[in-house]
Amino acid sequence: MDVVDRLLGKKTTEGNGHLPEDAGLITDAASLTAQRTPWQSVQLARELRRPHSIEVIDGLFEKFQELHGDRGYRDDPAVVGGIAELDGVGPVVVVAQQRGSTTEENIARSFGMPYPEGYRKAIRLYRMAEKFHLPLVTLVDTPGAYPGPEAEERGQAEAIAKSIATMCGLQTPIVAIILGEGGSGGALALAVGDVVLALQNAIYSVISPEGAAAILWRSATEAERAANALKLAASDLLRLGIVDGLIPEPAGGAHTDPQATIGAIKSALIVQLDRLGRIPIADLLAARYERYRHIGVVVEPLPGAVPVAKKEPFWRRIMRPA
Amino acid sequence: MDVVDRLLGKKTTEGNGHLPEDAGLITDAASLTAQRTPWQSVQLARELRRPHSIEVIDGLFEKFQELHGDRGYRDDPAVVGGIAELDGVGPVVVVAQQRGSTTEENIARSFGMPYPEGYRKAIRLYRMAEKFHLPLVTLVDTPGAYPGPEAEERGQAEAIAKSIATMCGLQTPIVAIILGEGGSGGALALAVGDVVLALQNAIYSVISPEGAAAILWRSATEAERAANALKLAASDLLRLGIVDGLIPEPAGGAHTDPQATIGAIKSALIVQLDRLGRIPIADLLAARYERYRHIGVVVEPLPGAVPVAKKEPFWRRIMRPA
Amino acid sequence: MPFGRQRKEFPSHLWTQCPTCGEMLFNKQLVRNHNVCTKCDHHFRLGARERIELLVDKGSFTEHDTELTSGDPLGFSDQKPYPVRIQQSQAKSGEKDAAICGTAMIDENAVELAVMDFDFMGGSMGSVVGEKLTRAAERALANRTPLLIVSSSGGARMQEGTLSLMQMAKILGALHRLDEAGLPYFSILTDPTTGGVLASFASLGDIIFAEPNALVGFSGARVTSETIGEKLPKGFQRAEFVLEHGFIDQVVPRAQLRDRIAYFLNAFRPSARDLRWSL
Amino acid sequence: MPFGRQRKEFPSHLWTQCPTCGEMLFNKQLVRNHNVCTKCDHHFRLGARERIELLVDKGSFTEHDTELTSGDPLGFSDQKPYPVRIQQSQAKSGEKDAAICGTAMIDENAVELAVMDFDFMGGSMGSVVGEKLTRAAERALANRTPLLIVSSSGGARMQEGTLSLMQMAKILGALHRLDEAGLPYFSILTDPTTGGVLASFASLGDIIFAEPNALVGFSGARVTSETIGEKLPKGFQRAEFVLEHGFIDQVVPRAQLRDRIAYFLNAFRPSARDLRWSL
Ligand SMILES: [Zn+2]
Ligand SMILES: [Zn+2]
Repeated sequence: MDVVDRLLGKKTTEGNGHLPEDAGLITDAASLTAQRTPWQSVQLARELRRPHSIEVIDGLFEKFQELHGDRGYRDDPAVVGGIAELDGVGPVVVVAQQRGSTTEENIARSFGMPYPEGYRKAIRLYRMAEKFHLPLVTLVDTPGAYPGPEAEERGQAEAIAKSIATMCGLQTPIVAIILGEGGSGGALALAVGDVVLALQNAIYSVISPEGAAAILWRSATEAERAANALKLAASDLLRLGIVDGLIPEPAGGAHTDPQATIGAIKSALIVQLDRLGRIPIADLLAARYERYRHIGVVVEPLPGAVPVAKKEPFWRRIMRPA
Repeated sequence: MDVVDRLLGKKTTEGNGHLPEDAGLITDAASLTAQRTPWQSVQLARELRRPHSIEVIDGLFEKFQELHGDRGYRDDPAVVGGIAELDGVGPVVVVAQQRGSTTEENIARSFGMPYPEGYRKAIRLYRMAEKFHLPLVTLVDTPGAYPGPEAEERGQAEAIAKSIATMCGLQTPIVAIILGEGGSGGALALAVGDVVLALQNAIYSVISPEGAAAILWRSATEAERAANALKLAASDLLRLGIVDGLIPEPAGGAHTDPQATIGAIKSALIVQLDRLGRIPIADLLAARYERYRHIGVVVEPLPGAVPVAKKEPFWRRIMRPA
Repeated sequence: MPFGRQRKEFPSHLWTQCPTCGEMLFNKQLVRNHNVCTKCDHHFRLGARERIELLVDKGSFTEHDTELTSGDPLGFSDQKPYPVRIQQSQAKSGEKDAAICGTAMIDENAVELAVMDFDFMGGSMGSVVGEKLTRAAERALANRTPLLIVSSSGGARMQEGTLSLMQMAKILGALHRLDEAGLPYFSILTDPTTGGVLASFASLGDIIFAEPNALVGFSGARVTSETIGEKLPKGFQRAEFVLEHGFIDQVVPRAQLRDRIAYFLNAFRPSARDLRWSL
Repeated sequence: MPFGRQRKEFPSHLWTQCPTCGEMLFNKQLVRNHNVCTKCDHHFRLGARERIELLVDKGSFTEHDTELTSGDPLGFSDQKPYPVRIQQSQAKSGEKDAAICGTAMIDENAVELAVMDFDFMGGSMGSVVGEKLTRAAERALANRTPLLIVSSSGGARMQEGTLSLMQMAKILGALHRLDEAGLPYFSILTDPTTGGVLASFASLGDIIFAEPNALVGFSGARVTSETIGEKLPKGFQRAEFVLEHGFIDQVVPRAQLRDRIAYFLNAFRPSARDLRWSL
């Protein structure tokens, strides 16, 4: 089904009605079999050997050229971005969070937790994509924004907010992909898109399971219980309309066959960008607005008062309890 | 003469053809009598008792409300800005450099030398003026941008450049007033305007006389000589087309009668803003571009090749040696 | 009862001890002073309804979206099921959720006003808060009026998981449209404004005010402190500290807040010749 | 003679000693290697004409505004009158002033190219540099081509006083128009890029490259050092230091510079469907 149809809210019987068949994506949550538990997903998403952003970028693109700096304070190594060539699509801007595969790399990149200057670098590159009419691809993989005092002092909250707001209005197609761990606002700052995809074992949560356990059960050992309750696994996100499709991973997880995983990401990305590229920018921005506008569950006794379209496609529906 | 006429390049016999008579401005450099030496101007411009920005703001405007912060690193006390009401004009955005009148205040405000965050606060307030269609008034009074290593590390050059570029394209009228010392790029970052005025004893220079003396004569004691050579006095700036008019000071200098000085600034400002406010933004931006486009002196043997308008008003003329 | 929270902290129903100056304050007098200590100006928290009364022209507030309540999309249960938690909070606070929105006049300027309610599950933002704030922004856009949001929140509501997180993007999408339309948005930070609320709409006001000594921070001080394993700087994450670091325009005492907002509303109001707000 | 400056530092006409590794380098070989030490990759300064040859498609450079020279608007004289200084610099360098501008092809992309010449009065920017760079930006806008500026400058030219300062605004005004039109501007920082040049066009490239170890700073290190009265951090104001602080996209060795520019020129070139450059 064409994305243009999706913009018009048309439905088809194939798939869940908005993502093309040939992407190899999982778009119907009901079709997921042999699922892992959420806690197993948490562990797979954090697996040290899991392909991280730089490895994925190297596999997805030709000739990646990294660009540095926020033009204000520092170049943050936890955020990697630049220009890359994608087969059949052309040049794109890519912005990613990079966690390490070793302790040394993790220390150098603050465990993939960006500082404010990381988000400000991201914003600068978003604007570059807009100026030069290049599609934007983001790769999300972070435990969250860095929580240290310098990050607070330099405006972690402001940087995240501005990054989200910039993506909301950015006049170029955006595909965001949750690679591993999507930790809270620090992940969302890279994850506002026209299409949001997740690897099959990725997670995306408002708070880490450990954090939630400490607050809700007053015990960090209840993390598994929190992971279940938070519905942070990719399959849950698909059901909730937060992601539009899942990119299949090899049976043992992405790290057991990085090449196959990256291949699956690449084919999904090419199909999405090809289609998004044909949509006039004004329509794209309207659809992006509606995408987020309709996420959430509210109960309202006077449904006539709810200002939402009557006919919504599945993935844009306000979920309501029956 | 109306500014609209000035945009059209029309000339009149009154004044120098672009600033209204009733502003009390000095617009004809030849009419200046009993001038001080440049070195005396340097000393008057730096006079500790000279009315500084906050005092001027308090005298010029009703109900000034200061706004703080650059939204990135720090609130720089060397740059003061906010919203104020001007009689007969309405609300304006004002941005100023503030040096101290005492040693304590000077230390607190780094002697009126902004850090990068000071310029970034200025840029934020420029954008606010643009968003809410408020005219922008800037008051320039600084020895220069702060030259310390932290300022370098946080991008002093980038902040100044961005501030200048933002003013070049800002879609609202700008009046810049050199109050005291206009020190190099650190001053220019607040001084791009549709109309640039200077107090009669203000100075505006590419380098401080002391700095020039140290480099050119290898002796800081030659500062007076350098001040003469640099043509940094307000009367020179008027002759060179860098400022559009001089605001008269009391005979003994601005500090001998701050109230009269501020009164003169106020009447000049009201007249200019009233007229600028009637010009469509596109015309204003075109005129602002041309204003700077034609500053400078070049010699070109093939005048046909110079891409400048044939009929220029005095104040937009490329000065050429005879 | 405006003193739901303070009463818990201070046993007497008649008196409240000021945590800053130690003064024993007569509750009725404290309420009259909008919950500010009459001796030292310590700002106690203020309920959402009292906040609205403090800010708007008398009798001008018309509430919207009064019937919106939470679903339970995750089937969430910690110590108790989420729907029970909601019901208990509703019973205790008399509110349906953690934000109250409506149209009002401030110094004769029509505005959309949204006030978060810390008494309702710590002012946490789930789908209802997200929906109500988004609708408020959309109304402001439709009616060409300024928007004010008074924040008071611990952050996103965990019980709605990633759906809560998405509310940040939803509201910011609406605020982006307001910004593009040239309409002013005022963000007012009260104690506490933290987490996902600070990391979205609260940080992006055209003008950002904060109340004195309000806690304003992204990460919990506990988390931050553990990250560096040492003591935090003095005043860390307090309004005055955040002001110095460049993220707040003014720290405004509660008694002056209404007039200060009115000043900027008037300054930003388009002139007669300027049609931009009256689409 | 490409080695005007190095020859002064190193007595031999045949050999040059590398200040980094101490190697004695045969001058002809050094020129062939674009003034980069063949042993340790130390980057000597490169003349403006050699820089153009290094960057553009062979034979594609058409110079513009060749006859522009300085006036003496201030009647400036220090150790010698400004006009004499200009004449001597012209005689020594064979150039009219401190910037060379023209149209060229880079990897078959038409570009406007401006290269500053440090050998001409320290690459200082007066009215001529300002005028030539502004015209280059205006040509880029008129022809819908990218603009490249290679900086090498001690800053504004004191001998033209405040008129030199105004050139910053003049050029930035033109660059602003280029930016609004969606055309790319590349800023290439070479040793040294300081003062008013760094505080204007050099800092605002869509892409900013610097050569290894190039001095990149606003204030002279002497001034900065005196300001704090202590030693400056290691690598202060060197390209790699400035990169870490977020103001440079890439530090690119000279041998790769042409290909790197070509990569981004191609990436930013509008697709066939995209008419934005072909007004
Ligand atoms: Zn008290
Ligand atoms: Zn060497």
